[in-house]
Amino acid sequence: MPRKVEFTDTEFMIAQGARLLEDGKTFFVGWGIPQIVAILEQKLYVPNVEQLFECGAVGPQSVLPFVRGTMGGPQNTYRSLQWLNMNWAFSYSASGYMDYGMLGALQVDPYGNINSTYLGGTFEKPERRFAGSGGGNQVASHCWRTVVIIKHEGRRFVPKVEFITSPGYLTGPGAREKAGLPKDTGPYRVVTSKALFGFDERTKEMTLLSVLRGITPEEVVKEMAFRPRIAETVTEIHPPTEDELRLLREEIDPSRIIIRGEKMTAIA
Amino acid sequence: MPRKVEFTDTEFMIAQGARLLEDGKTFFVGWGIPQIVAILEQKLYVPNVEQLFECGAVGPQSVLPFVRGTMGGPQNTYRSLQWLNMNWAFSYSASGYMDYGMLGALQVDPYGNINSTYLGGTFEKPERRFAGSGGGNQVASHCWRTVVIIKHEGRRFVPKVEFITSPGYLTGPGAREKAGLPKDTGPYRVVTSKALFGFDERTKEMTLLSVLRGITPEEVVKEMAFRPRIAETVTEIHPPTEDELRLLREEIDPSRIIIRGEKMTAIA
Amino acid sequence: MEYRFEHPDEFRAFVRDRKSRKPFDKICTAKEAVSRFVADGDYIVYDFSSLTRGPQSLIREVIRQKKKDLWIGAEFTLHESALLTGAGCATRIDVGFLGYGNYIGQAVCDGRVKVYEWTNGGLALRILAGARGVPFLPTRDLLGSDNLSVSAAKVIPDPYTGLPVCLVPALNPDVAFLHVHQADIHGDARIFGTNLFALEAALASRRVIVSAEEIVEPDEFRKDPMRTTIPYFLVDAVVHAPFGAYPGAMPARYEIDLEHVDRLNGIRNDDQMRKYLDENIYSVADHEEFLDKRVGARRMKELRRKASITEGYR
Amino acid sequence: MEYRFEHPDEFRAFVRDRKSRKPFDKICTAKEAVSRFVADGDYIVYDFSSLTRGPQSLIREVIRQKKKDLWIGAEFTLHESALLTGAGCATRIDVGFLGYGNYIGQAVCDGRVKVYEWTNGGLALRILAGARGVPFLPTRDLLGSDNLSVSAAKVIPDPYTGLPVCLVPALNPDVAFLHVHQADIHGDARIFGTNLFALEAALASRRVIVSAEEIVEPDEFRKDPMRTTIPYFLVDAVVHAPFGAYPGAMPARYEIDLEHVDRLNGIRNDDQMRKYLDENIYSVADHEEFLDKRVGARRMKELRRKASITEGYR
Repeated sequence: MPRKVEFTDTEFMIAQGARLLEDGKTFFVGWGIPQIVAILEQKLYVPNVEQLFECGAVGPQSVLPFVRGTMGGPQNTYRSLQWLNMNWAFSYSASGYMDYGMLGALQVDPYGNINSTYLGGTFEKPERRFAGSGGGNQVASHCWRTVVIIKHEGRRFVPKVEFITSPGYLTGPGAREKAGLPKDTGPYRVVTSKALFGFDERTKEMTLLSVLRGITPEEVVKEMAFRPRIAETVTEIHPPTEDELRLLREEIDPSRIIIRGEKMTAIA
Repeated sequence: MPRKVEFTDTEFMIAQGARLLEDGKTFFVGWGIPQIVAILEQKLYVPNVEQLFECGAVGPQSVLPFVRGTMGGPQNTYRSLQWLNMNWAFSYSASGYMDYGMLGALQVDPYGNINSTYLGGTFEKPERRFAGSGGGNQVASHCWRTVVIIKHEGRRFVPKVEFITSPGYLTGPGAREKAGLPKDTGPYRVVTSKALFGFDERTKEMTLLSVLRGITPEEVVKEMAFRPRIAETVTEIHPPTEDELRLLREEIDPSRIIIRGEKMTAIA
Repeated sequence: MEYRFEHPDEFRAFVRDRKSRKPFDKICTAKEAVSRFVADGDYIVYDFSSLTRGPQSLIREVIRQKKKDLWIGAEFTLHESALLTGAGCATRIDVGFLGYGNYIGQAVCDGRVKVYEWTNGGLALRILAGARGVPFLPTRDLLGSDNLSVSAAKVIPDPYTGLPVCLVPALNPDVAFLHVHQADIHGDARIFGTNLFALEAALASRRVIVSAEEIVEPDEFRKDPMRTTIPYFLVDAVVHAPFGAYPGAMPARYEIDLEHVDRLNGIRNDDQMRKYLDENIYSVADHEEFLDKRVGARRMKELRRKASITEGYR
Repeated sequence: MEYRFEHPDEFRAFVRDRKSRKPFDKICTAKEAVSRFVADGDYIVYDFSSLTRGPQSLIREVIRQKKKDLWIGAEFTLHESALLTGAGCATRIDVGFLGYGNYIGQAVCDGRVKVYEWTNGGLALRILAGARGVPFLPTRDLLGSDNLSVSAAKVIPDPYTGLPVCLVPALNPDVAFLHVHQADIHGDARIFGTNLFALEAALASRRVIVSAEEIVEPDEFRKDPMRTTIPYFLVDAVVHAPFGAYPGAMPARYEIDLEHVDRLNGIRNDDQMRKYLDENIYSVADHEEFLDKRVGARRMKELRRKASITEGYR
């Protein structure tokens, strides 16, 4: 019998992210939501994943409940394999040891370029200013596969980002290599609160792969300011599972400071 | 009443070296004899000198008796302020923190260029091959004042070294800077088993400053394959003091493996 | 694009002439350290973030002394960029991560403070270059991004492969602030846990002010050289500053004061900023008075108790 | 001038495809490790010297297996360059410090082995470049010297100051040998005391063989992350090798066997070399048999006892 699940858009993005990674891989974890994704995936799906934080924590295994804000603190860098510093952390990624990277974004464009610096106006005189790269630029440059997590809002999917904070495929096929970025790297998936995108192997354009159960591809696409490519077969993403939600709500973020968000429902 | 002292040429070089340095300075110590110089000077003259070893020991205070051969071992890196690695050691010197450096040499020329790589033939096909730079090139490039310790033998003082392993003033005034080496660095003194040389401030040529008591400047110069400049007043160097010899023979190198050498005498 | 740069030979000459290699007693108050070693117009760099081992008591002292026209290099600047800007001290910021709160974002939009983008990796690499005495270091990031075009980073073809490689210029700050777990009176210092670029910043900066939770005997350092983060001869002043990272956390010593941090996050306009500065900085003479009158022993005890994870921090 | 170089993208592809990130049991014998991970023609790098924490048991195994045409990168190579050359294994050496004994000097003069000069600083920097994934790193030494003219280092004008700056190409060896104090079965490793470029070499090399005095529980590493020198996922094989640095010293564990070292120093011709190799390497099946038959428990006990300084080594 079909059962309706209730969850937040954030919970859905986290659950999707956690299902993406392979076991036995390394994961360069950005600040905030990617940290929660890493914890959930490791608890539930891929125990043998080593995380890396840009502050120099290699292989951290955060304590639960998750403590927000302080990526460099004892809770989040708990039981690391190694504590180093930032220049070493980026040596791990630059030399090819980081398989996946995960980043949030303000804006993303069809080539997976990320803006997290400003919106409106110019760089010198922006209308709204945000945190900027942090280590995002390095993560998106060095990791073999970068995953972007972004809320599914129209204004976030633009034909061209106002500022490339972290590089996607830039202007298309070959552009990363031409710019000097490491070969065969680039955006791998874009996880949104409604759908999952990949990138076309040939054209490097963002491609709709899957949508949340109960949503149509058209609904997903009409909210975007550019029209993505659409996979021949768009698959269905099941909503957060009971295990995912229980872990998130009971063990990882019981105060719901991070997993709160817009309410959504779907059929389990 | 004058008293005759007996000592070896090595003891004399070590004693001279130990009298050169100022208190409250840093000292990048090369392998072998410079280590003994550093120990003697610190015990006797300049307690507040911090040594640096290229293997990453910052501020080591060697145990006595001195243990030959293993600069990186627990005896020689004892009671360091900090244990790091080689790239960090050379960061200390490159950023300007090392006042003195001290190196041995096979050959030296009028501009204080050091050869410790080969003698005779060509680089590809040498007649005799030696250890080469080790970290000597970095020491001579980075330290503010480099001191060369070399036995006073004619074949060692040549008009032009066969191979510049560690840079002196190269071809003369301005040549170091033109090559890109840090400004205001270069050879400071050449300590030999008979004399002490400096470098002319204007021409950068090696200049005889002092000779061992009982030896004349002419005797010193006639053994060299080039004619050094001679200071207006050549001063006298007193032979090793009782304290110097006692420390060397009783505390630092009682088995006399390092301080052995050619016998010399002088009036104390 | 404007960037801070010093010829490596000038920096070296400063190190030769102005940095003492002698181990003498460098203990002083934050007031003395900041008035002696921080000048208007200086470039300041500091290790870690507002929430983790940041030199918050030194930052507050800079504000108290009303330093002007500062340029700060900050990897994770959450609150100090806002406070320093709101107090009229900082006019330029190299980032990093310009986190959060509306105040600093609005100040950038209003043109009250200029922000230069180097990214965390780029800034850490610039400081490493400064520490290694080279004018630049190469990297294979920044490339293709707009951070490159709004910075003074340059692209050259690598002479070995022909690949375009990005070069970032060395950064040699005027002053580095480092808040540490332990220091001795000479300046030897230990940090436990990760750091961003503590040794790099100490080597690269003209002046280094260490503030320490605890003062230990100099001999401790020579007994355990693998644990020394900074040797004394890089350091100019040592300030004994228990709770110096407050309201942030000092790993394994005390936790974040979330309530105080929320107050900081809530600052949205100049009125609120002025009120915060008055209450927490201008109206108290120093860090000790701040702790007594604005934090209190009960709160400190509670934050100490919360720091229950100590494994590995030694 | 001939030099070892690999395009950073090729090295990265190797790391992606051929280095496992999984923590599995990598314990094996030296014989297995060397036969599996060292091929004829390989470039080998190792940490520290013949007299201090050198991977001597692995070097002997390479000789025992008669590997050919090796190129070694060695900072302080005192004996292994002579042994590897004398045994016909090494044909090229990047130095470093080509110390001592007449044998290796004569072999260079005879053209039996080619030596390339990079200096200690240059070689360490090349390995750092390899570890950082950049094709080169800049330095302000080598300049003006003949080491520059006989190496593949290049001089470019620094784009920020116009200063001539020396660039050294990245070095990504085929294999790194690291002899450590403690390792676990996965490859996590700890070195106590200074090191030359242990983590750099582990990151920069395609294959990493760790030999360890002691095997400890994996959990030990996560309890004390500041002490980890190498994390497991850089490592391909772990060999348990007590007295692996013999006849050199293992800091705080055992001292140098000066008598054996003097025998090595005394090798002046091929007859003496052959005799040494036969007696100490070819005629024994492995490191354990070497220890039993050529060193002996009494000698080992004595060398252990001499290692009286342990302060700081933990």
